[in-house]
Amino acid sequence: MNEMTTIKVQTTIKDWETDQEVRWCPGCGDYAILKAVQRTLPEIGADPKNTVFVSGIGCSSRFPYYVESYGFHTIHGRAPAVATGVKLANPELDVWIITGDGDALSIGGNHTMHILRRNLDCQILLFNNEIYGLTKGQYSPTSREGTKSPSTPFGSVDRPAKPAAFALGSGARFVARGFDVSKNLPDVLKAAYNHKGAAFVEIFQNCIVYNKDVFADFTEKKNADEGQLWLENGKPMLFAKGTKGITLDREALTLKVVEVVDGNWQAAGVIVHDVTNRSVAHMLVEMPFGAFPMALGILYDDPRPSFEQGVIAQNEKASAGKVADLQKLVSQGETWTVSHAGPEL
Amino acid sequence: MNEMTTIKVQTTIKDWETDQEVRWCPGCGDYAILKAVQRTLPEIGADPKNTVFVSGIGCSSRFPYYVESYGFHTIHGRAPAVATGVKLANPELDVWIITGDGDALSIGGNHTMHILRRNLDCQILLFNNEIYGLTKGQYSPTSREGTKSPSTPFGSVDRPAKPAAFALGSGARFVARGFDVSKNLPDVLKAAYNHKGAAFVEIFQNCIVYNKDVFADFTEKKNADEGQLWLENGKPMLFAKGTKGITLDREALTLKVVEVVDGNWQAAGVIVHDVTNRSVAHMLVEMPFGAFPMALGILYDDPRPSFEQGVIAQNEKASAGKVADLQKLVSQGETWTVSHAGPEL
Amino acid sequence: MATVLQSRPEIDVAPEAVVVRFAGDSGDGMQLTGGQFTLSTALAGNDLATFPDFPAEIRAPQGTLFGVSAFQINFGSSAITTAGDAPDVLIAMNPAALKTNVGDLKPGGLIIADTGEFNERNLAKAKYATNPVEDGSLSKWQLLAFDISALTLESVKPFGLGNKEALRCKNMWTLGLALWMFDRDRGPIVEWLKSKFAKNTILADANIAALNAGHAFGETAELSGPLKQLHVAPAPVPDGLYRTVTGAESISLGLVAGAQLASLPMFFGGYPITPASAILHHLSKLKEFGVTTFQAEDEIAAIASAIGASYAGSLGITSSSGPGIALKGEAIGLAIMTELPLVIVNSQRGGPSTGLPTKTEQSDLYQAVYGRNGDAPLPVIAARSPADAFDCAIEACRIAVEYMTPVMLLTDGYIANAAEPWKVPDMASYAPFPVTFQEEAQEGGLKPYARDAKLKRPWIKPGTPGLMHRIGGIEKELDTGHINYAPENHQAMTHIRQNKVLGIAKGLRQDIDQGNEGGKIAVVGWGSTYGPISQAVRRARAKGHDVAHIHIRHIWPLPENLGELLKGFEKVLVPEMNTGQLKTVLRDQYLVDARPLNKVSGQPFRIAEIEDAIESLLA
Amino acid sequence: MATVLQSRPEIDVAPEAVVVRFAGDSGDGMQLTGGQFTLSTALAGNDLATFPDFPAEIRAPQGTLFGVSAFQINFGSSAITTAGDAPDVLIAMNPAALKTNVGDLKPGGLIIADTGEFNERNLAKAKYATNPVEDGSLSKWQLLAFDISALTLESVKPFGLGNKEALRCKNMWTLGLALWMFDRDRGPIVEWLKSKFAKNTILADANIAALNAGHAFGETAELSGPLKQLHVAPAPVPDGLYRTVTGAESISLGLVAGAQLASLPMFFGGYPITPASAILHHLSKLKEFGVTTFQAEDEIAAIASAIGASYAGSLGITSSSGPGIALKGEAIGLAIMTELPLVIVNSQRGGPSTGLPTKTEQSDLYQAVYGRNGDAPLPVIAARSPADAFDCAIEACRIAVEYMTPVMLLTDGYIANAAEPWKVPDMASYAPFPVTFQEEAQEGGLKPYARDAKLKRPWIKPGTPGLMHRIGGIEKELDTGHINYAPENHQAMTHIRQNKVLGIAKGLRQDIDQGNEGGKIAVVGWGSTYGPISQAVRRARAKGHDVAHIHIRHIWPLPENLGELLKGFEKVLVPEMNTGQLKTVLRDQYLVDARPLNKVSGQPFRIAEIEDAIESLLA
Ligand SMILES: Cc1ncc(C[n+]2csc(CCOP(=O)(O)OP(=O)(O)O)c2C)c(N)n1
Ligand SMILES: Cc1ncc(C[n+]2csc(CCOP(=O)(O)OP(=O)(O)O)c2C)c(N)n1
Ligand code: SF4
Ligand code: SF4
Ligand SMILES: [Mg+2]
Ligand SMILES: [Mg+2]
Repeated sequence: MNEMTTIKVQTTIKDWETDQEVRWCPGCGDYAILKAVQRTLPEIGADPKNTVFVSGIGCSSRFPYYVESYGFHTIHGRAPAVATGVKLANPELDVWIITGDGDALSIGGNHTMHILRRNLDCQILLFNNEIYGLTKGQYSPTSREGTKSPSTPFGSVDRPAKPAAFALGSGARFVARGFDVSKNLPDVLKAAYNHKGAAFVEIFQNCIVYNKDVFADFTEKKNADEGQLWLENGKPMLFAKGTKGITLDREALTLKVVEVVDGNWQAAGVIVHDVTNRSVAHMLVEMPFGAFPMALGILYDDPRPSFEQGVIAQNEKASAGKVADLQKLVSQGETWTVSHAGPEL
Repeated sequence: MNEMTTIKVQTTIKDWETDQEVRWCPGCGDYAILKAVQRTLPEIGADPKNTVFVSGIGCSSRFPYYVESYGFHTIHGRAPAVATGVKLANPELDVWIITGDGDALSIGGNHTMHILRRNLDCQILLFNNEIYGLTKGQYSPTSREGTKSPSTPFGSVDRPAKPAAFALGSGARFVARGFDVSKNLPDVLKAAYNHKGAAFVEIFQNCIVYNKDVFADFTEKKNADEGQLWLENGKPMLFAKGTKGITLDREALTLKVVEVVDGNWQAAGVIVHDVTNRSVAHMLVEMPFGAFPMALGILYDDPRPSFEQGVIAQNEKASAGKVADLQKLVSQGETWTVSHAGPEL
Repeated sequence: MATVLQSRPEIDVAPEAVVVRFAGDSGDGMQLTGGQFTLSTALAGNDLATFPDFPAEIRAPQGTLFGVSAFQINFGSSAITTAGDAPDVLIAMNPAALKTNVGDLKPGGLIIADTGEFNERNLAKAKYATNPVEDGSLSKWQLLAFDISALTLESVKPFGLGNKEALRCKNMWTLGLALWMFDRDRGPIVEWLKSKFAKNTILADANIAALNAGHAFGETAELSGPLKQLHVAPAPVPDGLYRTVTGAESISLGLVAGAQLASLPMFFGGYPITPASAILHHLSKLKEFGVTTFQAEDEIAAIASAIGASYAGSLGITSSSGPGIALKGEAIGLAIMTELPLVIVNSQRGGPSTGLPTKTEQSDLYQAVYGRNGDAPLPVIAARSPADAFDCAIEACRIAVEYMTPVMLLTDGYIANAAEPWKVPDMASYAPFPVTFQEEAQEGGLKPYARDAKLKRPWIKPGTPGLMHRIGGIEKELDTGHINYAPENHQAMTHIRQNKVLGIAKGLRQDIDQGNEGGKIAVVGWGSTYGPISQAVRRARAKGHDVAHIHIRHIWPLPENLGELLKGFEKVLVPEMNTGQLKTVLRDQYLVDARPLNKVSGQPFRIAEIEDAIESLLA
Repeated sequence: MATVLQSRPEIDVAPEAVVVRFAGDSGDGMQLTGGQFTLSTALAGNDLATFPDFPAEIRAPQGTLFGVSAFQINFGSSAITTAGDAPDVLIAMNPAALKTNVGDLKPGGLIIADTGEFNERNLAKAKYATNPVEDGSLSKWQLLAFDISALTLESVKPFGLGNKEALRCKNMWTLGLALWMFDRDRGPIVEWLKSKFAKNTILADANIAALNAGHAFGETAELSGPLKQLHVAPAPVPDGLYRTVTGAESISLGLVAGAQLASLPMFFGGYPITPASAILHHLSKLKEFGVTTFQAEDEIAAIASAIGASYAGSLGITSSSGPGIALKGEAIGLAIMTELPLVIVNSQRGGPSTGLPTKTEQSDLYQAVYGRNGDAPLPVIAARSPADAFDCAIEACRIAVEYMTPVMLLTDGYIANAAEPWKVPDMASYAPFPVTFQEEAQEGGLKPYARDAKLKRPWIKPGTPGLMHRIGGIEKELDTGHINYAPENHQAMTHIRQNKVLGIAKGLRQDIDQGNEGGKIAVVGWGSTYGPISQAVRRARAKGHDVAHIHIRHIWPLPENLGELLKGFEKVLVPEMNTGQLKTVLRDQYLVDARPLNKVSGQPFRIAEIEDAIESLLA
């Protein structure tokens, strides 16, 4: 979110659609995410002329072509670096980074780390489909152990990366999760937008061609209750229609699931979600799915001054009172005058 | 540590010294680390012929030239990737990676993440001097906010990376800390060596030319008691000669320092260190120095199968019962015979 | 395995050849159809070449223009080296396929169109105002339009498939018709369908029924003129076992063979990228040949891991296409400085930048020969065809280990995807080049940078007792390999690196593909332009022109006799799918007035384009 | 600010020039001494050139051979363009300094050595079996060996410094002696010492005392022969304000000027690397000129951020040396495809790979001109000297914004570190080239890839109402800039990109630096070989030889008249500090038989080396 987001602009979903044919596979989860973003932008009063979508390479990274704003489809893994230049050059711009699990965590891992560490003000939407879609289905750093793919015909042996854990370890001050067809996705995006600084959002996305339904265990209606833990600041960590909650095992110092008997979560010692608690955030992002539900929503939100603010403040401070006199600049240092007339006076 | 570390070899410190003149600045912390490593290698029974030191570029990365074993001084930031090839090609080798805060976390951050995620069996020694030494003193990703350097004459504005936190976020299964002149360093190195899988060791190192004494607050004798928290598995987290300890604020769910009255740490609720507790490890690596002491020693150690083991197992499994018949291989697929004589029988 | 009986054919100057293009929606299985038709063509003993051309999108929306997938095959009774210029027959499964392909069809050529798909929606998607099969706009061609969809549904009714599934059999129906047109045996394809759908016999039977129905349709339907059977005689090819092979396959096989001939385990570090990924995919299945494949986090890690593996005693290999090769530049320098064997495969695609990932081009030659910091000589070889790629891959491995150097192997998207018949090589006929690692110190002490007659340094792998040493990217001292910044030493080492690579040319003779030493025009090519150049030169020579074809495999260093050879010609023409890159190397090295003929459309040259250039140069 | 009175000098064919080299341990402050001596030389009105040569190590152990730091200065009464071949005077502060430098000294040249340092330990470290100042091994030179250390200690005794601190004044003592030898004014240096040690007047006074003592020693000491005073007359230089400048400084200043002339804010994305870092350091201090500097996580992020900044309307600039530039290759392709302005500065160093970071070389020309995937044309210009680098930087900025293209600016370690006098330019004399961003759609709708007469596309920055559009690395459609994979479109766009860059040559005239159009030999150079080439040609011409010097700034595209110019000469000699890279471009473009003269030792050419090559070419 930029400096001047007080100035809200009136737009409709239509205003955010381009004339380009959308070229994802029919049924791809990317469509739903695109819609969610196009629904969110008017609600936050975003201004098309001050909005820039920067992406890397991948199916997901095609995204900017479909949003009627400024857009830069860069090269594989480098979107965060390009975005950093965009934002430093013009902090008035709202910068959205669209990336995939391969783009952001394989080739682009280093830039993802550093944009989070520096805390550049932007929204980072990582479309995690646990696969390389565009290159036709090789396993990715987030693919589960044993994933069979064209490059791992006998199954992958790597231990997968956890995007949200990586983000926290990199110093992220905002970490959220959602999934393509979730009705809550716009709210998650709004929170990300309203966070001043780098906002990291992992969006589980269904690649119906190469990695179909890998998230069905929690995304599908029938699994929603047991599979989804939607976090709300100040609210107890409850799921399964409030019949279960998350508590801290005071002995083992690890999280565990507890039964909540007729709504008395206090008795069960269910943790009240505090979006500024970094320790708990670490535990939430590492909760193994299965034994635990999938933590969704705003896992962590504790702003710090953003990078471009610091840079601009320093530029202004260092320039204060100085005049940009080029002639003086080139004349600096030890100088002398050569004169055939004799010394100048 | 390689497969066959049962076979210990008899060596002395001298056996690990090369004929090359050591070319670090007089007084550089790297000398002490070199000695600590050369002291450790005989104690663990390492075999010079099966030991490989792989480094990137930096003052620290000059290290391999001074150890009488195999060594590869590669290019900036890529040591983990080169080491991965070395280990996969020959798992019998003990692979040590020597890197700096710039080498491992700036240009090399992505490779550091992935070697930890994959859990390649190796020891990663990150010499953290919070500065770019070799290039004459620019600030690094671990430099503290406000660091004045040739590239940041008005002070750096980036928020620094936390190497150990980054390692955990990347999926590390072993995280330890030590510092150049610490007498405990060899024990830390031994533990790293004995951990099967990627062992990440952050070593605070004094760059006396460009970042002198930035760690003095806890490394110097006079600050040792208050500044150093040496962790031991199964032992309470005590420091300041046992007069203080670390406990968990059961309400805020964050760590805090408690006074320990005449040794009764149980009463004070001091945490007993469990090297396999990942949640606590996350809290330890994030403890802000000053309000807390610096956590040193083995912060986390919970092995998982290593990458090269998995690869080799799969290679063997997939090859089992198959013969490497080149002629058969090239003859695969739909074939036909052209014959002027008539069909073959 | 099928067998072909063929009678000794008389040499045929104007060979009978036919070009057929299957075009449809990417959902219509055109690549599959083309592949099977290719197989049956091969079995019929024809020589052939193919050109698959599919959309950049994974699954483009149905019926759209950019969603069209096409497969072209050129087959005949004499040597075929290109997929052909203009098709004689176009099979268009929907309006979009017709729209995007009919322009290439020979005047008077045959269009077979499925009217079942020429409905409002599809016509609109294809941006047709009126229905072309009705508005006479196709009058310059022969049109055969009928409802293939309906006929297919009819033919598979008995199997009670859903409408969608049933329509999927359309491609087999069409294939059946094509088989009839060219008088082909359905047997092998029936077998293939059975095995393909082994788990679902209903689908197998349905597809077979559709295949037969299409075939029967050809025989029985009382159709007017256009549709007649024609028989293309088998091509005269040497006896032996044959298979079809794509470049991606043959390179993978060649690399495996190369490692085996060097008696080394292979380490392959790769990162997916179009059109290079297929090599990673193929190799990852061949573990029993001592192949370890590693999908790295990026191209830099891919090559770095391969360098590490070579250091540890494996044959390190990495592969990518243009953008990924660009990222490997710094690490290639490390391999050059540390003098470790390494094979770098570049499957070229349209550039610059992301460019045209699925289109072919030859525009990475500059990058291969010159694209590094410092004086960093690198051997470069280029494959001319899928079959040739096998030998090139072996050659790359040989140079890498015999000279302790990284080697760049250039191929391109066309070679990678195109299939051609391949006479299965007799592996016993390849001379092995086993590596011997150094295991003892030279007298006078350990010298990791000592030189043999070829200026090659020894390969010493970690694990060897007593030979511990350190290497790296900083300038090395003569013999010892220690760090050394001395002026004379850098001068000497720079020359050693240069001369070592130049030495590879010793004994490399460039031969003439067609024509004689000396003459009016030499057409000099490299890589996948081989097909169109050789055809164009054949035609020119048939017209009696004094033209020769020289095709260069060794781009760097160039064969030692090439300079002399070129000076023998009045004019030198260099067709390239780039803006003139080999041309630069030839002019620099030999000061010959090499004239560029450039095409950068992402499409292979047409024979005619090169023919015209020859004509105008003769004029 | 000092002022020099100078009388009109008569032109002097055989200029009187002197070469002095200060050499000592890296701890001895030789660079500082050299710097101050340079200043006093400039103030004396001599023309001059310097060559600092320091060890790769940050702080090499005291007394070692690899720890020697040297500073050479060549000054005289006529144009000086190199640091000189062989020193006339060598000041050696310890045995290691003598050992590593005496070889270069002119026969009969003067050695001044501090015997105080010639003790057992230091002799051993320098690997001297016997003491050279005693064993007569220096007999071919004049030797003046005395205990400077003792004399220094003596001179600073009054200030009661510790021994270590006191000895630190040695360099000022020596400087004092040197000032006496060349009849120089101590005033400015005394001032400088006062300001330098403002916080510690004792140290200031001690150093001044040492300086004076050294000077007095020269005057008073009754020394035999060697040490005499000599006066080098001032050089005839135009009136004006002068300063000394290093290449790193002048490039930084030129980039700032370029951005200002384009009336753009500057964004500089860099990552430290020797010898490029200094540019990042300089620019990071100039924020009041609208300069934002960003130390990125690596070179790829550095250039990517600069591209992003250019996209957003700043002038994006990035800088590195060979290995870092290699990493930028893929992103340079993106800038070429998206046609955004960008300046890429390459401070070349010894390669390949990590190579020789602190040594100079010109071996990245291939990388600059050819080193990318795809047909990716890139303008390349090269600076010939520290002073010239200022104008080259402005020129690079101009081309970048006037053609919407990335531009590569080549400099090298020698230019970056060497200091030379610079006539401070009158900024009013530079024509501004202000950028106008597009703010309205063209009629016929928004066309981000429309072309002007120069084939330049419009620069539209985010924030502009109504002109929202998307760009990227995939091939663009003519005018609209949409994704387009069509063959004709790719062909057309490839030619536009090529012709746009070639168009830069229009109106670029290559002039002749010395000599006439046509003749026996043209010596063609680029970059930092300017000095030795011009001296060598001057000498050859003085001998009456028909030789010309042509020095190329615009490496790509080459000036339009260059081909004609070169054809006018019988022979073309191309001296380069690489294995022959510009040579390739010239031979390719003009088919002229350009003969390479190559040096790759990490050291600049000696004048004599080029002179000899000219002679033998004439023979
Ligand atoms: C330098 C470079 N390397 C590799 C590629 C090929 N490539 C394009 S996208 C991609 C990965 C896509 O996966 P992801 O980022 O998860 O995006 P998705 O397609 O799954 O949305 C790869 C390997 C490339 N375009 N450029
Ligand atoms: C590709 C590349 N970029 C930049 C450099 C320059 N460089 C060498 S070491 C270094 C950073 C050193 O810092 P660190 O890793 O912390 O090691 P230290 O010297 O502090 O031990 C840099 C930027 C290089 N050699 N190669
Ligand atoms: S391949 Fe997967 S991710 Fe890509 S568009 Fe298709 S469904 Fe979506
Ligand atoms: S610069 Fe710093 S890190 Fe490098 S050798 Fe010197 S003291 Fe050590
Ligand atoms: Mg993905
Ligand atoms: Mg460091």
